[in-house]
Amino acid sequence: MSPYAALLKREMTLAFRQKSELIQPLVFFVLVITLFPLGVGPSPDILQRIGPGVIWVAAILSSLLGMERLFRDDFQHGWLEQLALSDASMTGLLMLKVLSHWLVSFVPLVIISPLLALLLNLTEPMYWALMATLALGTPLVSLVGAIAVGLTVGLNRGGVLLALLLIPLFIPLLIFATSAIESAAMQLPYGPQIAIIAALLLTTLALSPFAINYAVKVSLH
Amino acid sequence: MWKWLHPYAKPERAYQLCHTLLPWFATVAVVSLIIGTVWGLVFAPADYQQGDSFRIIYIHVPSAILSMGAYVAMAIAAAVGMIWQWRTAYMTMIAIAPVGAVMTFIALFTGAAWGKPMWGAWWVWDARLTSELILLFLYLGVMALYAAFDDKLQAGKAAGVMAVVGVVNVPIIHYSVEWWNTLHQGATISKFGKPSIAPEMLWPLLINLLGFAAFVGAISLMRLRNEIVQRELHRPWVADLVANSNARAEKE
Amino acid sequence: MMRFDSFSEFVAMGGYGFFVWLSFGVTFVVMLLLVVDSFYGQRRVLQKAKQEIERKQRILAARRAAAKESQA
Amino acid sequence: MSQLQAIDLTCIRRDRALFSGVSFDLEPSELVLLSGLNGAGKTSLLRILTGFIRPDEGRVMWQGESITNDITRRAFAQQLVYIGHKSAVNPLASALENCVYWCEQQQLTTPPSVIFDVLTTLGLVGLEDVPCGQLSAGQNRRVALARLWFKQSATVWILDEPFTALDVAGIALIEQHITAFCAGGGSVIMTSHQPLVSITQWRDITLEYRI
Repeated sequence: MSPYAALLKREMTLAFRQKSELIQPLVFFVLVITLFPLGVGPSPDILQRIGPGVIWVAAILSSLLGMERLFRDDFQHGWLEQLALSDASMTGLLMLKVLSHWLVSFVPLVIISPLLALLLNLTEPMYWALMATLALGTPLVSLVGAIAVGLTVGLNRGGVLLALLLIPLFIPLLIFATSAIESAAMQLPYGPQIAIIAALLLTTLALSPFAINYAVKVSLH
Repeated sequence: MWKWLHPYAKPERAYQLCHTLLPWFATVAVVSLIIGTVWGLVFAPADYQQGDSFRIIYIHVPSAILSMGAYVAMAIAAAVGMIWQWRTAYMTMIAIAPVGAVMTFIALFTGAAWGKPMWGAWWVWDARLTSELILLFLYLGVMALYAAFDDKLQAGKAAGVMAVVGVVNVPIIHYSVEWWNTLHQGATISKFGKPSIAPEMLWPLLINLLGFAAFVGAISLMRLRNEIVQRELHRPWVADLVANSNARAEKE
Repeated sequence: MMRFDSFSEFVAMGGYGFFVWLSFGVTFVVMLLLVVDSFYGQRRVLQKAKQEIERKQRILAARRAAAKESQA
Repeated sequence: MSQLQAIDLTCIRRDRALFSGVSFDLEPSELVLLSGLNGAGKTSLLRILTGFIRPDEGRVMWQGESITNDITRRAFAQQLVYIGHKSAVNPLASALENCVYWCEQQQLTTPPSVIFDVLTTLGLVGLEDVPCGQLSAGQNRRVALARLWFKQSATVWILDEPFTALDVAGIALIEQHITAFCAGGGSVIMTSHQPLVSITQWRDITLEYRI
């Protein structure tokens, strides 16, 4: 078995063994969203108006909750050291870890988003736009998040620091994603916004592997 | 081509360089800030639209320009540190960061104080204000990350990554915010357009810009000097330095 | 040439005095704080360097004492 | 020619030079015992040898090539077993699974029967499929040390405090295994805060605590 396949298998097995850690960010996501109708009033118009932003903000916040898990356990137990000593590209292995993190923490989020679209009274075109932005945007969140997690994994007090480092970087994504969904609400084409998010994703995909590898190396120091 | 720069990577040489440059920067800063501010406050004519409130420009614009300039300088220092593995480059980065953060804060605060009489609100989610606010968060992120590590070399490397990632993101953030703002608010804000500014208004602005730049330079040099000593505590040359400063203090 | 006829006019800044002086005042205070902090930083750092030298001397003295004892 | 060479290594941690100018060759069939006070930099030296830390000066050479070169690093990884302070044993997985994960990561085709045998040797019989989080510290350490049995191609072992948390029988077992490995031509560099019991031949490298 190649070391890459072995890592992916291990990651998936271990992820599904910590079911509560998997489900908690998801529950948090739903809870944050249910707070908004209670906070701003249940008027369907208002909910539809703020819905895209609420869903994306909740997605980013809940992602921060589970982000640390990306490297934390393997760093603390010493598995990252053993990975660095296998006959494989460290960059490739780390990217696989990011991929498996995305699979277990964001794919469920994309899957339950129809339910949230119902709660916030989103129309069908808005729903499709939401799916498209989540599908393209969440890998971006994982990749950028992995850089910051790689840097902070050796620190005992990572929590708020991670939010301070990451939230400013997610602002462009938030802006383009919500703008796409709002365009969809007005029956306007939202291709440009999607294209920009895709461009951001591709750029990040090209550059982040080096940054993630460097960040983990700094932490393994 | 960059060979001449390499000797300054040695902390001791860098310390001496700071020592030599600091008085020049400090003098230029004090002189230009006094001339520029007095000229701007007392002698420059009032704006025909905004009256005397426009005089805030003499600190707002220089600090805004320097807030971005300092960020770029900080990111360049971080990149130099990564490429050439210079410890002094990371020290420079973390010496600049608080100065840049202060510049960003001044730009934000004076922007708010100017916005209140002009736009009727202390804060509007104008594209420039918003990206300036995010810039402040980026500065705070770099500083907080640096502070979180015990081993300061490791801290410099980690904070350097964030500084470089941030500089890649600053243009993206700027344009996205601008686009977001135009989509949402359209022309509700009558932006202070760039009029062909009269020379008697422009001169104090340029002088103050020079003053702010020299101020940023001087404080960064001072902080870099402190950082170098802090990081080289175990080296003999710092011991000599302390002995010298003690001797001088006793003479006085 | 001065733009203000009297000092009170200068302070009033054409009705914008509060905002102009608030901006300039806060800027001055913040910059001053930065300067003061940097100056104190230098003092702190020299203090630390002094402590470091003393610490090393203590270790050396302890080692010398230990060496003497082992000789005796 | 020795396979692993340390040339003029300097390590600076927290702005303090832990050691400088450390050079040695690790010869086949040799056991090197790193000694020094706490904080002298033993762990840092081992981590420099594995390539986790870049030395602030000097180089680590594997078969004449610097291990900062990725091809050399991977060639070195094929012949190295490293067991650090952190055991790299996941508490959610069982002893068996932890061994399987490691073997797969190292591209070893170790049949389960071999893993069972090794775990039996290490006194973990009956505990093979209990999650490691439920095992004691010493038992976890044994799971980590099982790696010394799996990788037949290894020629170098780097062990950081391998005896931590082990009982007397465990220590004897590992010492015996180290002796056998060295007799077969392998080289070991290790730290230990307790004296070796059955091993009589080793080379000492002492790191001085510097002020």
